[in-house]
Amino acid sequence: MSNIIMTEIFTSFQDYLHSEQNVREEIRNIVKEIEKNAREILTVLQIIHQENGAQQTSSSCLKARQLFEEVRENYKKLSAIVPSGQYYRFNDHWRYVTQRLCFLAALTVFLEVGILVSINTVAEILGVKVQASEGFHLDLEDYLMGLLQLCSELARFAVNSVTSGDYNRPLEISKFVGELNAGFRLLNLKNDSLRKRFDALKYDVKKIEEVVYDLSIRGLKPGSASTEATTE
Amino acid sequence: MSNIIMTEIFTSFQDYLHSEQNVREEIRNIVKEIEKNAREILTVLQIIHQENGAQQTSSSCLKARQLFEEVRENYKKLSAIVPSGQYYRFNDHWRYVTQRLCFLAALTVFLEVGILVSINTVAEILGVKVQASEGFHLDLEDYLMGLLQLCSELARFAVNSVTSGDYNRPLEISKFVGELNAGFRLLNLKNDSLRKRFDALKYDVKKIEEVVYDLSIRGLKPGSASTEATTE
Amino acid sequence: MSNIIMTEIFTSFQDYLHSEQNVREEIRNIVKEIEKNAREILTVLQIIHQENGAQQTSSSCLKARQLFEEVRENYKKLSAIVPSGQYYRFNDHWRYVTQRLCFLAALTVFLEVGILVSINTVAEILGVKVQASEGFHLDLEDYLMGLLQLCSELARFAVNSVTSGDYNRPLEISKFVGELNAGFRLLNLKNDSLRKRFDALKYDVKKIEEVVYDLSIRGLKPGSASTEATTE
Amino acid sequence: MSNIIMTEIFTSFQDYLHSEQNVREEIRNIVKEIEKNAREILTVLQIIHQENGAQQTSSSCLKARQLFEEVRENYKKLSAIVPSGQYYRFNDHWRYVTQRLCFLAALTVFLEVGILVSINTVAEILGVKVQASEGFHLDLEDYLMGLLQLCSELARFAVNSVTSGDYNRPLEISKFVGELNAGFRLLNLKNDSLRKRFDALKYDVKKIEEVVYDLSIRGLKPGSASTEATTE
Amino acid sequence: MSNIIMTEIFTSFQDYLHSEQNVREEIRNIVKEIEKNAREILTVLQIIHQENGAQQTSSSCLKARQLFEEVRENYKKLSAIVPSGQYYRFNDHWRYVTQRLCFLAALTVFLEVGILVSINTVAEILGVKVQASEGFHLDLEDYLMGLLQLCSELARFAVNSVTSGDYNRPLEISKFVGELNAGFRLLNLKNDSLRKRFDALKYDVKKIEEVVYDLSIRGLKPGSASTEATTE
Amino acid sequence: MSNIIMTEIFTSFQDYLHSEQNVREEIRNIVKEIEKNAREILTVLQIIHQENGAQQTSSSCLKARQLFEEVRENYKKLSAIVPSGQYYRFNDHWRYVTQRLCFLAALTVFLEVGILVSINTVAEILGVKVQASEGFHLDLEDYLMGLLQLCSELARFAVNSVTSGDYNRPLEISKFVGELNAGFRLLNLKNDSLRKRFDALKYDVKKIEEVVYDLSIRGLKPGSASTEATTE
Amino acid sequence: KGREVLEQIDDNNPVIKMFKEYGAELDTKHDRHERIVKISRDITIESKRIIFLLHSAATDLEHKREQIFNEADLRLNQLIEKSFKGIALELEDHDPYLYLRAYTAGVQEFIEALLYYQFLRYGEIQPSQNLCEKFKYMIPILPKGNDNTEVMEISNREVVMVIPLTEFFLGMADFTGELMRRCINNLGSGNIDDCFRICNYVKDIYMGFLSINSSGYKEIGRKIYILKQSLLKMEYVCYNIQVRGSEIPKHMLATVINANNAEVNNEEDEGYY
Amino acid sequence: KGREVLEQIDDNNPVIKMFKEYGAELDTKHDRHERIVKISRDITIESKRIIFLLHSAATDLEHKREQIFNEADLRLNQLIEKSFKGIALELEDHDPYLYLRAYTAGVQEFIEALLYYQFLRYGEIQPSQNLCEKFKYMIPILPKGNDNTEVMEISNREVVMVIPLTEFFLGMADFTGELMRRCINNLGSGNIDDCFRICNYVKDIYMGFLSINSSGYKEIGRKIYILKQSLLKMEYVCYNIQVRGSEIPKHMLATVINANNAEVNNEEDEGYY
Ligand SMILES: [Mn+2]
Ligand SMILES: [Mn+2]
Repeated sequence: MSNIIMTEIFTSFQDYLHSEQNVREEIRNIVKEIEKNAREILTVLQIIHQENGAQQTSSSCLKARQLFEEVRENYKKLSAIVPSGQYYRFNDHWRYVTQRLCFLAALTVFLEVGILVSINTVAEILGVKVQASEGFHLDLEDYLMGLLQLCSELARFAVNSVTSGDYNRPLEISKFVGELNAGFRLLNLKNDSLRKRFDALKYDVKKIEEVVYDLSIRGLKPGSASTEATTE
Repeated sequence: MSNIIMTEIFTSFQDYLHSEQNVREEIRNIVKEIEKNAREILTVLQIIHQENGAQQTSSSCLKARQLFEEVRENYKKLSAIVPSGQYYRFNDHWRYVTQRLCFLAALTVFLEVGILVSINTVAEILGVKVQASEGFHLDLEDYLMGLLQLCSELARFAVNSVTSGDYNRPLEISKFVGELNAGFRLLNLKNDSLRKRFDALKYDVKKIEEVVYDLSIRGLKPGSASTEATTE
Repeated sequence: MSNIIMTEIFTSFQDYLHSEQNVREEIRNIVKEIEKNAREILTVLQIIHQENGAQQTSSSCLKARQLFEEVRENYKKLSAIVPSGQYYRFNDHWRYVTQRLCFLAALTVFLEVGILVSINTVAEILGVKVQASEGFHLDLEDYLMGLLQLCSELARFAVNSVTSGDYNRPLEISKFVGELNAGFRLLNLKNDSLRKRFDALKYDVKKIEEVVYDLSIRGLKPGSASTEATTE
Repeated sequence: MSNIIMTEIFTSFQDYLHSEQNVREEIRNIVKEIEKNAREILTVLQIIHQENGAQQTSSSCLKARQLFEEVRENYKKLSAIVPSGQYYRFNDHWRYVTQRLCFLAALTVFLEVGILVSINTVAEILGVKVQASEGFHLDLEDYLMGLLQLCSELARFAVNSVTSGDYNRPLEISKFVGELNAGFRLLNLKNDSLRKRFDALKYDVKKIEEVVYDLSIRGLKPGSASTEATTE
Repeated sequence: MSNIIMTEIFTSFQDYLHSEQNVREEIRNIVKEIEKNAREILTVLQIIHQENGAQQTSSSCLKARQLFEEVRENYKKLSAIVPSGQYYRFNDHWRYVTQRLCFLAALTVFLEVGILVSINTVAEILGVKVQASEGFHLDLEDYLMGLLQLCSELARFAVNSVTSGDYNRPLEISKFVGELNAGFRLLNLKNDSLRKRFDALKYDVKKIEEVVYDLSIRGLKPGSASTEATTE
Repeated sequence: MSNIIMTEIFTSFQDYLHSEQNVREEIRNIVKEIEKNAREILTVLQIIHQENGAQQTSSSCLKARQLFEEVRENYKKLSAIVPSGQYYRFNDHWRYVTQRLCFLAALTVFLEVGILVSINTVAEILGVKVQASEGFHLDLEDYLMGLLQLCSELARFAVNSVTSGDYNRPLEISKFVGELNAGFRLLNLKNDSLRKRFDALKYDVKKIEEVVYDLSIRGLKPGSASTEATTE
Repeated sequence: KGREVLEQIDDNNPVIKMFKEYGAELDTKHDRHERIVKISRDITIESKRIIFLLHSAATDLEHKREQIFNEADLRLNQLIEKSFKGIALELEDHDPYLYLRAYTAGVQEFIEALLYYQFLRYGEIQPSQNLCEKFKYMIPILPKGNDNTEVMEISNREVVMVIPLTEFFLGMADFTGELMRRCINNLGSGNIDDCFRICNYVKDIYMGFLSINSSGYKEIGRKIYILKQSLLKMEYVCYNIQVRGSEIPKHMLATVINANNAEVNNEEDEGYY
Repeated sequence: KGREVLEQIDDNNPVIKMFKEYGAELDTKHDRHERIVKISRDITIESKRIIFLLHSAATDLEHKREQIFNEADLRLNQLIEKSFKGIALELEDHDPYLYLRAYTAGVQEFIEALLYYQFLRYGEIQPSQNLCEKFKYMIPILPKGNDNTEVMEISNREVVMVIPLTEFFLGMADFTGELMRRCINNLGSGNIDDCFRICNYVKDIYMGFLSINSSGYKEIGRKIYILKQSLLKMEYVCYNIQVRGSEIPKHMLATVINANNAEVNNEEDEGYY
């Protein structure tokens, strides 16, 4: 290239592109670590579906909590790398795993205390902000996606709880998911992935309702009059 | 939903989602305006491909410059709406038309003074910043995409110049695009849309080289010795 | 474009296209409102699936009836915008929500009086005509689609009724859906979305039959001889 | 079905569906005929691409005109069957072939007199109305699609004209298509099939420009000074 | 087309396609009739799922037998049209309805005499051959598909029999479907639709077993020794 | 996971995947280096397309030769990482750049001595083996792909040589590519990427022939008898 | 409950007996399908190779060309005599349409090769009827039971390989792809007249396809689209010859082309010795 | 111009010589690929049949079951000794990954069959290492040149059939599909304990897959999805057993089930004679 001006222009472009590629590379590496954390937490919490999982629930939650510490550290690294104001530029790299971690955090809290975790608490668990203006934050849609994933897991949990002889859990789940469902129904979702995922929620709701039905028709629903009759 | 806490959570979500949808709606409307501007500028500049387009080039550029004023105003509106730090969240709405306008600005400058417009100048023409940190800015990749679109237009222009009897223009274009090509070759592009578009550049280069070839073998290349010989 | 005639031709085209796009925009806006109405009615009627929903059924129907008033007004606006004779040109915009509203109207009527609502009544509830020749009307296929959606909801309702201890409702539903099923079977449906949706009806029918089965085998079927025998 | 009211409801539905299916069947049969006509006209006009096609152009146009008579009769039958106000309900059946016939009518007129046929004239040739309000009409978008198909055919025709030694035709085509292109550029097309088809137009324009380029650089462009020089 | 041989080649091809299309048209018409027959037979036999269906079973079978006469006539027409040795060329048209009729024939025979109908008998009922070499025949795979459909219907029948207080029928069905299941396991099925359908058979078997199980634990299984034991 | 054997099985699988991912990562890094080398060599050799490129050809080749030394070192690193006998397991990573380097090596040799480089020589230039059994080798298909890329480059070179006034080069290229073309025709290619790429060779051959043809009819073909005849 | 059902069922259970027969029938069919697929794959590969061989017939050395044609002819006939006969025997007494999917790929590729051979050698393709003639095989019927080695009249039975006409035309559409390759190669080797001839030939085929009503035959529609793309490329080649040829007067073009082909012509002349 | 280039090129032209060698090499590779594909298809079909055979082992007649297991074992070994040996010989001295696509289908189906067999017979599957052992073949090296028929020591060379570990796990994922079929069939035949056992076994496999990082292996991701669907179905079966079984006290459930299986038990007892 004989033209000096042009050479300069393109050389500075190259620097720019190079530094961007470096940022992406670093992000990818940290996200890989976070994915590993998420995988481990998921594996730890899978215990609930096993035959005698109920006894080990609290110890599993404890292990999950420890793993979340690593998650926090990794998100801290991530937030240090992503240039301010460019969260959404690189968002795709961590979106999926963040949704997964929202699900896992929500599951942990549900197992621990049986309530719906707030977005603030999840952000705390992951070690990120809630408001986009404060820095590296937890996107609302990712949090909602995590909740929807939670519902699927709970539907499966309801089934396996019964298999393990725990007839109380399905009722708790039914109430919880029912309320979540009603909440989502209030949202005017546009036609995106969140909407699609929400449409799938009804199958989870139905599944759980059928589990509760099966328990009630057989008088296995705790606290129902017929239960006493049978269990006596 | 009996649960009051959950109701609150979801109500505030709804507000959030609602305001986001409003922002998107506003963006869409402004972008539609910008697209209209771009269409008009393109139509004005298409004159160059017509038989006697050469004479009208400078007046076309003038008209284009006037239309760019409207573009600037629209980008000003856009930058007012997009929340700070969320440029890349809504980026998809204006990315395509911005690339188009980079192409049109670059074409205008090429027609006016025959040189490669810098990203700074394009940003000025569009009325946006260059650095992401300064606010609503011109993304480097969009600028580069615009340049690649320019090359295609110039390839067509080289062909039509010959038809109009202007044997000088193709040489000018050949030099210009050749240098641009060399510049792009220096960039270590990752495998994205920019890379794909750059891969298509070689067809434009080849086309232009063939036009120059046609001129030289027929002795129509201005300033070549054989021209005189043949045309005599 | 030098050619004046052509310019004229295309200018008038532009006017045409422009006005069409405006109509679509207005339709979209009204349809969004109707969708909001439908969402609200659905939320109101979801009460039936809750544990003590039975008591609140009639007040829910009342609320739904009030919301249908808004629906009527919106359909009135819609019918004012759609040019006569072009119902099917823009049909896609409101088809889906209309089917949903047919379902909701049919559900309301079923809850109120336990019978199948006629297409005339639904049209009245929505504030539209029945005959295409009379103006903005309710398409027969949309009405049928609504009925099929109703059956799915009733299958779920049958399950949840049992959970709530209402052993009468499933029988009522079984009879109702059984008759609807027989009715649909008479129709010679071609291979379209209606047919597809109808094919899914059999799962609802089966589900409801199984609920009734569960009640009978446990002697919970009201009015059956074996009930007495077992419960004694 | 024991329930008499329901039986009645569904029986009347069956009548309705049955008559609709009959209408569709009749439409399909007529459309098949029209497709046959279109195929014959297309085959007749293909002569222009053959080596000595130029001489037979006018006789081909004549044959095409005769075949259009049959087309008109078939459209008359069609318009008799489609219920008033339901054009867009059954539109899909004849849309594609109508676009094709617009192309063929436009090609015929171009070959006969070298001008752009208006939508009115095409409607006349097909024997249908122009305004939707007047009855069975020619949809504007179908007419435009036909024009875009015409441009592709003309690009091919330009190439084959040169092969047959007719150097005049490409210039005529270039002017014609260039104007059409400029016309289309004015339209604010939404993102539908028309827009997609229009995006493909640029390849036709480029192709034709290159043909004209090839002629000019070799001094074969009729009326150019260099032509005389060479041909002498 | 200047080339005479080519014209001939394509003319004969057009003739071929045309005659094929005619044959298909005729086939389609007859198949529509057969589908109507099948729909009627199905409606007639649906009586078994009704509360007091048991009493009407034999009269339903009688009606079905009469309707099968029409079926036979229609298959006779079909076999007259399909050229010998080209059964599988047009097979797709009637495959689906034939499977359905196999199911209906098998259901009729089961209701009449409680045994599995052989392919020979079904072929007789439909008025077709068994061996492909003898002419228009009943494909083995279609027969098997029909049997699989039968199992689904019987699973539903088992459920509804209990609802109607008929505790004998489920046992009969259980034995019948068990044998069929054992039979199917002898087949080496490819990964085709038959295999897929067979995989679904498990769920029917499971359902039926559950019904039988429900009867036994409640001592409702006719003639079982344990009945007394449990109910005491 | 309660099952110990299963845990072991999956642990060893994870180890396997992990080590594979590590190998891939290392390969990717080296390949990136090689790609950089290839890009530099290409840039160096692009000089030939410039107006006065001919003079600088030999110095460009020299520079290319130096860059190939780095290439060799990088391939050495690569061959150290890829386990013996697993070349094709990781092949996809370097296939593309290897083809490119075959092209560049072949171009260099052509520019230096005007002959077709053998696969052995290319393997030497890249510092790899020829036989798969000897270790990290040069795949025959990659070598052939490189040759096909060479032909495209030479077609472009032929055009630009004429522009630079070098009328000899196109003839040399024509002979060279002609022989290559004849060579390729001896190969029984499957319907794979090589076949596809070979099909495109025709256009290069065609382009080159047209250049030679242009030279002959203008009497610019060096040393042809007809030159005199025509130019007179 | 179910368990005993399964156990009770012995091999004499009528249902089990029925299904054993059904199973045997399904296996027979599946096996035959698999055997035909294998033969079809062989045909595909060999046909592709024959096409490749034929492309090398783009030579002006007549004896070399003849040699190639003879070899292609031989190999095509071998396919007919061996592989297709194999399929025909498998299909004997069976509805060929039942197994069509097993051999359609091979048939189409074979037709592509055959038509390309016919076109190159004779400048024309033959209608499908001629092919049908070749696909009739006479199979000797061995007298059974009669073990004595007396001279007997051996009777034959005719076995026919059925190829649905649509397959023939699908193969024909592919064949135009080879014509395009040939046309563009011709330009490279200066065979200008052939370019026009081939281009016009494909135009005829294209018009043939345009004139038929192929609605409902997706595959044909797809191939017509590809065919049109090929045709456009060929037309552009012819256009290029014309537009370049027109830079100098026609009579000079001829000279130039002849001059360029001097050596070739010489070689051709040698053919007359 | 081009024409003469082509004609001038004789067989001694160095380019032509080079390409003749290249052509031979490509043909060899292609032919080998094709041969391997054919063997792979045979393996696929036979493996599917073995799986089908194994499904009929859901019987309580021990001798019948043993008989089936023995037959399956035999046929699996035949595949190893014949078909896979064939592939191994084809691959000898070649990079197996070059031909992996030619035999991946067969390998996966074989592993599916093998694991299903192992699970049914031994209640456990064996790690892939054990399989690798079986895939080593000793091939006698014939002494060459030495034509005298003296007694010689025949030396062997080892030929190995390489199966990438990912293939093993892809086959394992498919194997869970068969387990699901089996689990649901079990419910039908009253084999309640087996339902729980199989379900738990698949849970373990599922957790195994969850615990690995399979990013970049699309095929594995796809199979994990299917695996989860199967698992959900099985869990629902177990759920059903539990919820229905809990309608009466546990000890009574046992009685009921035994009562229902009376005949079966008798038959089983007979097995001890
Ligand atoms: Mn081909
Ligand atoms: Mn399987």
